[in-house]
Amino acid sequence: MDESEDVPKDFIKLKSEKLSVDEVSELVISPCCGAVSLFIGTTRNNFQGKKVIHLEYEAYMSMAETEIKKICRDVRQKWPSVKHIAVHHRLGVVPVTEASVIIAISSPHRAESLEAVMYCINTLKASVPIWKKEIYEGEYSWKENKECFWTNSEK
Amino acid sequence: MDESEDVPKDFIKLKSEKLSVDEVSELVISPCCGAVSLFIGTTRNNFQGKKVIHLEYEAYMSMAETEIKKICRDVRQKWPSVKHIAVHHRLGVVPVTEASVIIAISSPHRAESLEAVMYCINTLKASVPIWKKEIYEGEYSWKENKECFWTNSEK
Amino acid sequence: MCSSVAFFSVGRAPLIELAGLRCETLSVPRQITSLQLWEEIVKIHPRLAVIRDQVVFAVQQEYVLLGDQLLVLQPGDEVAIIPPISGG
Amino acid sequence: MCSSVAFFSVGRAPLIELAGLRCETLSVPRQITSLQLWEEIVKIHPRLAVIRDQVVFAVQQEYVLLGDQLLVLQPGDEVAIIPPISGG
Repeated sequence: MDESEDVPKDFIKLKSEKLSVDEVSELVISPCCGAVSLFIGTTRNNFQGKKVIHLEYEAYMSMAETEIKKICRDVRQKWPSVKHIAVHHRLGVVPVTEASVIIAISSPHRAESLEAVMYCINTLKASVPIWKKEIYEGEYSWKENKECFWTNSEK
Repeated sequence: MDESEDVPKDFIKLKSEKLSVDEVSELVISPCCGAVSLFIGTTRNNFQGKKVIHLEYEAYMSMAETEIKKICRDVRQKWPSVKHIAVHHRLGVVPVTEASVIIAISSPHRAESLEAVMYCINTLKASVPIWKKEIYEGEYSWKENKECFWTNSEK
Repeated sequence: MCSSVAFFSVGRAPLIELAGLRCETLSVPRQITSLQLWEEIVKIHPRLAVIRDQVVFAVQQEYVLLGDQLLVLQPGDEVAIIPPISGG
Repeated sequence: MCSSVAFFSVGRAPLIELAGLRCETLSVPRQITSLQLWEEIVKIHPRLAVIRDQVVFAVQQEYVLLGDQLLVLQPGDEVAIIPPISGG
């Protein structure tokens, strides 16, 4: 691939199929970049001592995509050398140990992609309209990110 | 898997075969962790305007493994909640866009794994006896990490 | 002047379960603060009152906090009631 | 007292190419500073002198900077000359 052809791209996807780390990392790899950083959010098997059966995610789809695009725009302003950004979020049922979100970012050098991934997941949790229901044995609970920007409970 | 069985593990490998992001991330995923962070170092196609054909890595094998184990130990001291750590480094020829190193770390919450991955790659570059030769058209150059702790040139 | 806006809660999230609310239309003044709009909605769905501090609006998919901000609504505008998020 | 140590440069890296050096044994005092050890090696391989500021030792796979640090060597100890690293 000619370097000049490798224009920065954002890959945003909300889907109910299983997420693939290989797929997401391949999306952002670029011949002019030496670094790819990733964050994978996975379903934990417990919450405050309660056994978690699985998670269920739902989204305000169109707005969630818009908000993720805004995050990508912010990332490019803060770290102009960032090349590609991929954000895949799973919806519906997510079993324990499977990924609910994968974020991958490439950059020529590593500091930018590492910092950008951290910013990206923090901001996603604060501003993207997606909801998670934790299913326990015989009960469930709608979760609330402590980062949610209008409640920002930092509980 | 029972959470109590999932004792913290270090997965360290130096090998000449292609590295797999899926494989390395699977190694560290844990049912009691909600976060996996990864760093992938990939071969860039250029260095200061010169076209890079490929890289060649070699290691002082036994000592490199020892030094990576030390890094794992440091990580666990600094971030005690870290669960699994995987560090795979490729040796021999690494073509452009392929991974030379993949680091993956899991933790219950994301801040620890993100910070630990950053520490891990920074320290690896400073202290693990591995060498990289960049092959250009008709010439080559042995590289030198600016992080190398005894030269620490920060050029 | 009046403007008819569609308001709805997204997700089956807490709101739906609290008020059985999915999607409705409501006629409101074309210029109205976000807090006044909230109060109009609460008149119809009093059970929502308790989550006043938990929610924000998304007007045409842009976040708007409940407060003195003046909204200028067009007929057909989409107003979503957004409970605390938990993506990621 | 003398101790015979194996010293070598790891990798085909700069060192090998500079001095054609791979692995040799050398008899040195059992107690010797790391800088003195370096000087013993340079006596045999004068071309190494120019990279004095670039290298460190690994004695039994532990880094040792060239300087006043006293080494207590056992016969057969492994001393590697380590050029600047570039892993990752």
